[in-house]
Amino acid sequence: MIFNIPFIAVAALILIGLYAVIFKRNLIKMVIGITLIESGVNLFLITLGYREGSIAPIYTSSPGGIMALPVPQALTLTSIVIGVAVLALMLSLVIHIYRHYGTLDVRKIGGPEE
Amino acid sequence: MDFLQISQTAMMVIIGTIALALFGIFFGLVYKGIDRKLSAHMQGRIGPPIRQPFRDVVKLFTKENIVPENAIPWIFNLAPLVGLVATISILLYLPLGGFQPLFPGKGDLILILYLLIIPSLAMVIGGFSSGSPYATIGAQREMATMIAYEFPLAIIIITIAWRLSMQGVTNVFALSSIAATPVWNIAGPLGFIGFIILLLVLVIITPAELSKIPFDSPEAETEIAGGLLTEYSGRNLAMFYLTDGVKTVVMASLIVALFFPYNLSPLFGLESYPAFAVDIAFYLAKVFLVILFSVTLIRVAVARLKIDQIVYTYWVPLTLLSLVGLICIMWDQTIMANFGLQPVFEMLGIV
Amino acid sequence: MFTLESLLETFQTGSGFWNPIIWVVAILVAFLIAVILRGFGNKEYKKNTGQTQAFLSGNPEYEKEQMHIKSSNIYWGFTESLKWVFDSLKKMHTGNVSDYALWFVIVMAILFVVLIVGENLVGAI
Amino acid sequence: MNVADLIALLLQHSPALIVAVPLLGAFITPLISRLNDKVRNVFVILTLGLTASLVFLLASDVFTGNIHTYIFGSQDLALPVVRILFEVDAMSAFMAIISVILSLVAVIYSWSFMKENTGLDKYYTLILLMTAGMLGMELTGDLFNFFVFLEITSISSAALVAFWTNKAKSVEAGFKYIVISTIGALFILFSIALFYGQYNALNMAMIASAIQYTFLDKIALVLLIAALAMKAGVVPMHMWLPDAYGKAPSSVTLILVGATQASLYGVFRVCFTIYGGAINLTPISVGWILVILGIITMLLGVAMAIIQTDFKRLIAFGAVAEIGYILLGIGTGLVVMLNPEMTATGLAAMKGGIFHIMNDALDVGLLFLVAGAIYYATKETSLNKLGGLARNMKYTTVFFIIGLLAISGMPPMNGFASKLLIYESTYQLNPILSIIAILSSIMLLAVFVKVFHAAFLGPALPKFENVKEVPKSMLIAMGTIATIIIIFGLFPELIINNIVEPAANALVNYGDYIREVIPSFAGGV
Repeated sequence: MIFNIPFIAVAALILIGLYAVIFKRNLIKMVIGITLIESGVNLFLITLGYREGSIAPIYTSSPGGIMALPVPQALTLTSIVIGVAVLALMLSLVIHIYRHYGTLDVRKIGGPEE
Repeated sequence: MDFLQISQTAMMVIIGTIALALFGIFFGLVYKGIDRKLSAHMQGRIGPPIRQPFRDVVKLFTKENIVPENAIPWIFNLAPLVGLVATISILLYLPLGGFQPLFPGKGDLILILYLLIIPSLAMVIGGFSSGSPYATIGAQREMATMIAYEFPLAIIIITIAWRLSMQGVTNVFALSSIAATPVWNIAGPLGFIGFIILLLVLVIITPAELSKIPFDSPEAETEIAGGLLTEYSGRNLAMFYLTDGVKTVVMASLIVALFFPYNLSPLFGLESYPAFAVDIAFYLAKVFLVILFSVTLIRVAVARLKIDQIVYTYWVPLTLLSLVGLICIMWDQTIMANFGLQPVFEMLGIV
Repeated sequence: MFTLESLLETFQTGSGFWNPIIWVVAILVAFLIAVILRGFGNKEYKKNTGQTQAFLSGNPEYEKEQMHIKSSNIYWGFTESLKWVFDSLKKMHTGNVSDYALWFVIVMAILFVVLIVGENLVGAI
Repeated sequence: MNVADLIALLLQHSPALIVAVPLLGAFITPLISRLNDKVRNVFVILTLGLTASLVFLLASDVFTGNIHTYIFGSQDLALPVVRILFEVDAMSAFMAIISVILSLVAVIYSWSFMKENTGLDKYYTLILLMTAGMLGMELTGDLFNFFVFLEITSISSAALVAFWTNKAKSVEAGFKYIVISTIGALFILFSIALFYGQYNALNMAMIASAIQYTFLDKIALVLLIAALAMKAGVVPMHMWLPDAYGKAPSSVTLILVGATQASLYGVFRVCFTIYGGAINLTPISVGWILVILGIITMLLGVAMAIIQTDFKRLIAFGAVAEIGYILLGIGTGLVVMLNPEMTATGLAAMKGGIFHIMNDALDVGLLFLVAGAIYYATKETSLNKLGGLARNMKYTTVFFIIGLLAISGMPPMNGFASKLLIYESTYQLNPILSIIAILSSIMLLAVFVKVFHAAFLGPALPKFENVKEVPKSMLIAMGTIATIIIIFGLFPELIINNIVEPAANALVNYGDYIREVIPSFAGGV
């Protein structure tokens, strides 16, 4: 059971993130929601590569014992880097939106076309 | 395929197109005259002589050809030509006079469906390009009518093709294979009802395709002064007049080809020239009957509909009706094959 | 690859066919006929007179801006008879990014139901 | 070294070069920008021209039936995941051709169109990055790599959508686009993780060869289809698309069309290749889901287009409808894939769908370029304020007429050929499908005739008296696409036989794709 906790955390993070994106009105909170989803997915990736009692896969000559899978960690790193880029872009766009509209309320900046 | 064959085909296309163009224009005007005469009689008038449409064309040719200042001249002048040309090109793919189409393997029903759009489209664009409010209103009505009737028309065409494909016919969209396998021969009792419904719907679609009463709100002379033709005069108007005539022949021939592809000559056991003569006469009679029912009778009997009523008529009652036809035909295929009248006939020893 | 024959081939769909080249040739011929026919007509008219004014049942012409029917008025009959469809469609497009995400979740849920629950149902039957 | 050897060498390394050239070019562009604007423009066009010729070189070989693989990392295939594999089959090559043509035309168009803007070094960098991302998505054989390229494409295209930061609506559209893309991409990553957890593989072919269609696979399928379909603008997840297409500069919109289709390619790759081995395990066919999504997309897209009054937004809804045709055609192919009686129908539908990907890109692209030209000449996109421009802009009018006829599938344009294939194959699955397809096509015609009236016809408006024809580079860009449209329309059989049919076969014969990596794979014949 204890090993399922990370997966429960993954589900919780993703759901909270989706909740924030869908129901929060503030753009910053929506961005936070997206980063929460991202953390959930990253956590999921990392958890997949974890083995109980393993060591970090950074040794050429291992001190003994099993190693955690290196691939998910590489994937997670890539994903984090991409996430940072996306986050920066989103926040810069939020700044622009605030300059134009003077508000961050998603219902006030949207609105149907014409 | 060598050079000789290519040049032969090319000659065939050129001569065929010229012949068909003359055929279409001549009979289009003749049928127009007959239609006018008949509808006049139905309304208790004497009506113009049958050769009146020819005189009309000649008259239009002598009139001035005005290009209004709000129009865009090259589009305004090109539109009538494009309409006539596209309509003539449909004749290439239709079985006329009991013969195979000129190019049986080069174009199919969907192509005809699309080519039938072009004359209306040319009128729409011509109307829009004349820069007059009346013409614009007429043109947008024509386009709305076109969307409206295209729905049931698509149902009819696809249903026929589907039914033929269930029969194991190849190239079901080819008019030659439809002519070879008349729908009535393959339909069971339920399918018969279905095809009757589809024929009825197609007969009601025809006046809209030809902008005749009750679906002539794009041209409505009494309210928008001729609609999309308001600004047209002289030879440009004559082109539209000819297009209308040819299109009448095309639509009637299409109905004949889809639903009545029978010939008289096998019945009498005729061959060669007598057979051709009988078939052509019979074909012209069939076309006349179709025009009588779908154009003359309807336009004399009913009044003009408003544009939103036209859209409603086609999208709700007629579409539902043709869907009923489609369902009948589908059932005919699945249910009747197993439990239908065929086993009963077999038991009775009829078949 | 590019032989003359392959250029003239008829396009086959399995249920129908269409040969663009023959059509284009026929169109050109028909166009020639139509142009010749049109050439018999009178091609003159009096430029820059009352003749070329737009016909408004004898009324004077409006300003050019008003003579051009606005695009939102086009297809009135069509939108009018299917008004409820277009109104509900307009209501659906809120322009709010949260709603976009919500639609994504809804579609995911529907697909989930169809592919997983529905599949088990079909399996059970 | 003679020329033949050089070409062989180029061919061997072309999968890597196709992505590397625009990627490197992207980072050199800001440096060259320091020299001179003209030099930079020429450099970007040359870079994309080089990429295009590499794509054509690769495609000409792939279309003869060879699948190319290119291994980055360990060459020892026995080791499970320590490599990234590019795998190019005919479908990938077909998509790459589309993307590269669109990008090339877009940069030619940008020469005049974006001339008055500042920050063009960033603009061109982002365009090259986006092209590299799209091409990477289409050529890669590795799912995680697919995700990375997807994100590269999303980030650069979101930045490009919001390129006119002085316009509130553009920034807003860019924000919506990045939010939607990121959510979609994260769910794709999640499903990749699901695959990795089960099969210890990231390579598409490896996953496909091992797939069991377990419960987790079903979840992954749902997530992948939903996320990629959202990125492709499938109704009801299409709403970001009109915003983004409508507010981006026209040249960017043209490439966005390519990016959308790269996501669509992802849907097909997932359904046909990755789940190809599991296709006989599903009682409810995934194909039907695609078909139904396609029908809804078609109808709703066209219905929304009819009531739009903004030029680019209207075309964007038209583009949504066109995506419906693609889904309908290819979905039909997927539905009947296992039915031996309907193989011909399925293949015809697939050919129609795949040909329509190309036609959609060209037709919609041409219309967007025309919209851009009108914006360039009049600074106006609202259809209610335009009018009478056919007098001032003759060439643009002709290009618009070509686009109008092509998108509504009138003969003899390219749209007619692909739609004919779709109508004349889907009716065998269910007649209603073809009926709706024909109807939507007529409505598309009506939509664009309305645009034609609103923008080009009507009396000469005094405010547009001084409007002139757009500069040459824009005309060249539009003319290129218009020429391709007409050529495709006049010789459809030639195009279908040489380009489209190999691509359709590549999707259907997924076993070949897998066997290229795992020779022992037995399924998929």
